[in-house]
Amino acid sequence: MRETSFNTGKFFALIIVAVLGIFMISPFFDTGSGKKISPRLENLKDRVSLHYGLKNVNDASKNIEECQGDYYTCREGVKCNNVIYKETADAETGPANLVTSIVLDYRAFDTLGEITVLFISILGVALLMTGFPALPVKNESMIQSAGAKFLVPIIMLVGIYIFLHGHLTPGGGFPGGAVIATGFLLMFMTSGDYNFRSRRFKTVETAAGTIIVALAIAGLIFKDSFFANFLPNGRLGDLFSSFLIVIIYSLIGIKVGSELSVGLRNLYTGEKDD
Amino acid sequence: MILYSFLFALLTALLSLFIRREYNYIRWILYSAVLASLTFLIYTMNGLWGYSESFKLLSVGSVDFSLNFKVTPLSWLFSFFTTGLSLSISLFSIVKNRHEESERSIGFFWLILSVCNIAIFLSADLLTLFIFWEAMTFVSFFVISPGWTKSFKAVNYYFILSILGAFAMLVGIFFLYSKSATFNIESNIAQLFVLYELNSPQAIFITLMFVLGFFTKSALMPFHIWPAEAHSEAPDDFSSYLSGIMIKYGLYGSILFLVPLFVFISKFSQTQPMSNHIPLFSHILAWVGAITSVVATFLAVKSNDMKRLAAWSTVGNIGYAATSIFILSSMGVAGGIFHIINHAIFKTAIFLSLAAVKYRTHEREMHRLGGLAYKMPVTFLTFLLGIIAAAGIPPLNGYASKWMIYQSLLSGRFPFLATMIFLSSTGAFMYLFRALHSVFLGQLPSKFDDVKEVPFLMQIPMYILMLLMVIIGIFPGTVLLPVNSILKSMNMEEIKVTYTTMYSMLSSVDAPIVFLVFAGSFAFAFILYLIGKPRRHVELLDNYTAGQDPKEFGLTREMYHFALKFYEPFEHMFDKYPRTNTKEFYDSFERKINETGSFIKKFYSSSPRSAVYIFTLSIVLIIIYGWLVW
Amino acid sequence: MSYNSAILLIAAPLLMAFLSFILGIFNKRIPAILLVLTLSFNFYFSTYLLTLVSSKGVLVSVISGFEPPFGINLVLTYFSLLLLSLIYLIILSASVVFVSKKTDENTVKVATLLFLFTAAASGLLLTGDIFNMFVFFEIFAVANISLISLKKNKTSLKGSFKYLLLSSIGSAFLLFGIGMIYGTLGTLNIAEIGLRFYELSPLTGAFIFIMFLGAILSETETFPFNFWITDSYKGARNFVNILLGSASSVAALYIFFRLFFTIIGYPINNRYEFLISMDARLIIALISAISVIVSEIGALSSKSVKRILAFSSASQMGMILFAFSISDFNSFSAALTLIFNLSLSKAILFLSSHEIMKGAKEKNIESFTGGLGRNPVFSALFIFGSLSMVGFPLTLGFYGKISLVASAVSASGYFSILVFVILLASAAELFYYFRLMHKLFVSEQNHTEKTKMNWFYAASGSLLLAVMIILALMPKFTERIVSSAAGDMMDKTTYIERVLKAEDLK
Amino acid sequence: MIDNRLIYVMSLLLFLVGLYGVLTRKNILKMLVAVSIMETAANIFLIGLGYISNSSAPILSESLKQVNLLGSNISDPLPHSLVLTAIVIGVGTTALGIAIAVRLYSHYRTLNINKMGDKDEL
Repeated sequence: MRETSFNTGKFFALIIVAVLGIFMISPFFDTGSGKKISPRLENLKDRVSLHYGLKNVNDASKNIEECQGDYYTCREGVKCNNVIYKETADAETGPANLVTSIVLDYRAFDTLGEITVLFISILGVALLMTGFPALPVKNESMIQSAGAKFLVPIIMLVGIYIFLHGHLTPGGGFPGGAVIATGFLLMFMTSGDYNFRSRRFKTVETAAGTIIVALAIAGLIFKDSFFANFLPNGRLGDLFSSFLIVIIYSLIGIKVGSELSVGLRNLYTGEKDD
Repeated sequence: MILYSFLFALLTALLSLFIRREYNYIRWILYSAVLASLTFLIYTMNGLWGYSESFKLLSVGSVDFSLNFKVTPLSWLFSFFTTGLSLSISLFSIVKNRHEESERSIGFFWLILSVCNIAIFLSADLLTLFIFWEAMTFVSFFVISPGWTKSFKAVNYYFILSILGAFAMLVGIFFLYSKSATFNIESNIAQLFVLYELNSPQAIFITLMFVLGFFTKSALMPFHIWPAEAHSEAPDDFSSYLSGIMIKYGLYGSILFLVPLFVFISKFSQTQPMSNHIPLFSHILAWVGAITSVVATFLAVKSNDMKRLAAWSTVGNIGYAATSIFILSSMGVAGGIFHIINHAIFKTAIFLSLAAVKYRTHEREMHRLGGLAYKMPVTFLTFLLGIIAAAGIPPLNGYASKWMIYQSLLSGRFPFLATMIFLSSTGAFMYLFRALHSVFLGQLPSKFDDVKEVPFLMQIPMYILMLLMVIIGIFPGTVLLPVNSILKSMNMEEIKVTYTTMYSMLSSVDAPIVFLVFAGSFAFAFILYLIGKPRRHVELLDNYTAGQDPKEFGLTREMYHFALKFYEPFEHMFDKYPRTNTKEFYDSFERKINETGSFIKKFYSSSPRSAVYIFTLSIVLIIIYGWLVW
Repeated sequence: MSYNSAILLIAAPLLMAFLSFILGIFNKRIPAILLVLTLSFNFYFSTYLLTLVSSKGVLVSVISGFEPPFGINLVLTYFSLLLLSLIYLIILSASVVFVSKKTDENTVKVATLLFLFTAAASGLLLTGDIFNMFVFFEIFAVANISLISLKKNKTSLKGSFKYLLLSSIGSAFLLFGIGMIYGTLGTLNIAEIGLRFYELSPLTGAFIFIMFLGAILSETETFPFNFWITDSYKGARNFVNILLGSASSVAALYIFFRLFFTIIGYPINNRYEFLISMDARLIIALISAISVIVSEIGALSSKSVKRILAFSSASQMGMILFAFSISDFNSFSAALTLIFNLSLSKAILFLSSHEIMKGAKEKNIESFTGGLGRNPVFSALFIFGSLSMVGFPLTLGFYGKISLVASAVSASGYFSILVFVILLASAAELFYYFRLMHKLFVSEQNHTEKTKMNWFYAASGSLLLAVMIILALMPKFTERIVSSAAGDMMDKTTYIERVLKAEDLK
Repeated sequence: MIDNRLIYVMSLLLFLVGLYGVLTRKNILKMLVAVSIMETAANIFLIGLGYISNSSAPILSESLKQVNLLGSNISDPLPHSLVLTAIVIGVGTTALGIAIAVRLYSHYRTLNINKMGDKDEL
């Protein structure tokens, strides 16, 4: 893989990738016996997510536990309670957005991990950028900076909207936080003298993280299960429904927003504690 | 009892580490005391055949690790003699190590080594044997090379070969274990015999693994290079332990495991190829022993360093013993065991006297020494008796065992083997007397004018060893009668022997008579020496250079020493024949490994992209492999 | 009674990570103290759970109140909790080493990283959900990358970049594998996947197998996939070496086991078999044997001590993978013993070699010269560690190696040949460890002024050594934990039954 | 009616493109881009697993009052949530990679990976 044998390297890379490709594509056109990936998905009957959609996971697991006989047939014969938009109140999980109900309720633990990944990688960036000399910031034109000042509040508002409505519409804490961070990035890139105190951001960020974990542990205390929803769920589809999810999504939004802002700033000017 | 005495010894060793360096001798006195008590303990076990002890260790998976000790005639004889010899060596070491700088750890390891030594001989199953075998190998590394750069290079050959051998043995043990589900030696021998009938190649493989393990340790043919390196670079007093005792483990293992197996085969097997009434395998091993002895003799003749010479001589003697053991006759096995013990005694004596010489002169090259006989008479006498025994000259113990070896070879109709053993035995005269002459006789260099005899405490072990050589020489039955009980316990025919007389198929020897004859002739020669013309002392340079100053020709005193290149003509005789240098083979192997290693290292520190490249390539290779075997 | 509070093993370090970041603003010592306290708590709690599990069998802890296979759950098995306690012990000793350093601007961040590392390790070992495992896998990888790059010199950056590339590709592979599983079986619960894996078509099974291989083999330091090791070990700080060499390796081995044995493997006739067409066990055995040989040769010709230790780590991992590939009760016992030996003694080796080489300009084997005179305590630690590493009789390494040989020889076919190769290679290991030890004894130079003792290092080293000696010298105790864990590893059915609350699987 | 396999194959091809990029690009940043492409491909694959033709997004609204009993009127929500997680993870790794790249650049003054495989003290 030296400079001279570069083309051979490319050629072999192509061959390697081709072989890997043939191997990886083959299961999709498998005609042999056994279960294989279906060319066309008709419904969610075989998947756990059916019960997420129907919001009857507790019933399903109760049914499996009580049912005698084959494990799979038990899972299929679960009774269905109809969950209807704007009618059902106090469903198993609050959000009308089924993805949100998975992200923050059924599989909330994944999301905690996700927050942690982001936190740890921004921490890693901060550690790497410690002592890195700040690049000189160019003064941008007046139009850009004025435009940015006009845009930033709107961007912030949009970000906040996104995470507050995460349980109803597409969106949530992560996109919302990212949008907020975009606002800060815009300020950075356009006005040369703009800076913020990263310590404050970090405090906000870690406080949000602490509260999220504390809320999760509260679930352990009140409902005997980590991340259990111990607040009431309102009517499905209302803005004031599924309170815990709104709180957590807001915290995530704040956390991700400040985190990404700090991370971007670090890459830009190097990390220093001020 | 056995185990607790071991623990006691280990504890002493551990505690002794805290003794300050200035009080070295206290530590060594402690070690001698421990060794003395161990010797006494083993002595009391004489006759307690079948006494066993077991101690359970961890059991992981299917293997129940436990330590099992058992006293048998074979193990008793070996452990008693080796412990007694190490006691005498440690007496020697008390004074010798008094002013050694890097001594602190040697004694500590040495005591552990002595424990391992006894445990190897007393172990009742293969796993215990292996455990102490490996411990002994590891520990001996530190004794041979106690932080000396030069001896580190020397110990490498020993260490690598021993470890490879030990691992081969391990594989053999566990192949057998997977068949027999026990580590017990007798049942494993029986199992291996059964396997010979059922699946002969596999059985041969297993036996070969054991042979590798034993032969690397005892430095037989392809592995014969390590003693010359390790024995010569080890601490001087330890060389005697190494050469006298440690090199015997392989032969002990052979007697313990291989000989009963081959005897079994030669008695009962219908399927195995036989040659000369013994299994072909065994015959080959006997040949290996004979070839080893011949090769070692030639190499000993060539060496100029007195410790190397003694080391090669050890290899030669191991060769005789191996040959004798593997011809499987009662006489042969008895002769082999007898020779092992005799060799332990006289080689300890030789190395101790060399250590004494080095203690006073700090010199190893023979051509820089000479004429020490008058300065160090006791050392001289020890060395003299040692080489007389080593060369197999009648009144001393070496004669008795060599006689038995010749007798067994001849009566078993192995003419070629016998010729080779004769040849190397003759070679032994060549190099041993050269050593005697160049170190102790001849001209004393002026720088050694104020050399004194070693302190009395160091002389004690020499007296003991001399006494042993003479006593066993006169009364071979002291050793041979226990050897007879070994043969009995191995279900072999006993040899005919009394305290003083040995009988074979062809002839018999009455040792006291032989001793008297030789003592008489010595006395006669001594009288001649006394009444003869008084000798005049001539300086070396006066003798050779006719009064001229050799420095004018760029020559030094050493170059005139007759010991320098003494056997050069003899070496020239073999110049025509192609020489295979085993050491070079091992060295080139090492170089190859290092080259590969550098290549691998280069890959590891190459760019991240090659890492990804190789990663993907390997995945693809696995895929292709999968397609191929599909 | 429910066992849902087991989540505290993950939640406590996570909470502390966030909390200590805030508290660290006021005083930089607080996070370090919290770190030691949290780890002690975790260690205590995990051993408590271990006793619970040993009496009650596999326990399931539910998260969010949704039972498996729908919600995410933690599965407390004897095997996972045992390894987890071991990992806590090692992180504890590493953090004691870390605490002994002077504080600087990075102290709080590094302490937070260590908290997150702990949380990730706990999550990896406890989770019963494959996607959750992926998430923790990533946290773990990112934590490792950040830790490796702490020194910010060329070597460490290169090492961490290699690690990043390989683990990113690996995680993409893992994601494809998980996707394939979800697409075919419609579930992410490890127990349910394990139950139904045999339904898959051979091609699909092979696809998942290869994806998993690509994902995990670079973490387990297996030869053609492990090109990050030398640079990473060499460039990283001392306590990171301990974490990488001991804790990360153990976690990686655990994931390996879960992916290949609980999910793909199937216990038949007292031995795990793989129900895919190519002989998966043989592939793993071959790779690990090659890995052992190559790493030993690499170590043999290395001069830098950390590089030697890195290669030796890779070879030991290869040996353990080989034991896994034999995959019966005996080999699992051997593997567990080897895991204990690897993690404890490698931590001791890294720790003590750092102290011995203190003050030397070049960190190569020459800097070991005369170590016994300069630094007797750490030299003794190093000697004990390496004796156990090479399998001196009656140490953990000895038991592990011997029982590995025993189980390989009793397994059929190629395994007995491969174990012979591995044994030959481990002779090389003996050689380079003894070379290092020999250097310690050298006393030809006269500079024997003693180096100052670092009591934190000594404490953490002797803690590990004490554990090692206890394990080696208390047969009953060690036997019980090893055989319980190995039995747990063999018993896939109970795992599935307990998780899915299905009683009639047998 | 789209065959789901189309999505799988396209995502695989994207994955291979990313892999090829990692194998052949010299620039560190380009390698990171390639890694990102691989991650994106995996995400697309995951999304593709949940695709049901003629179904709507898994969000209950005025137009989708209720999930039917077989769940055939919504696409699978689980892959969406998995992908959400995977994306964030990808972001984290990429950020870290870029930070390392910046540091490497400050050491070597180049982003060419081939010039970083130097033989520093073998």
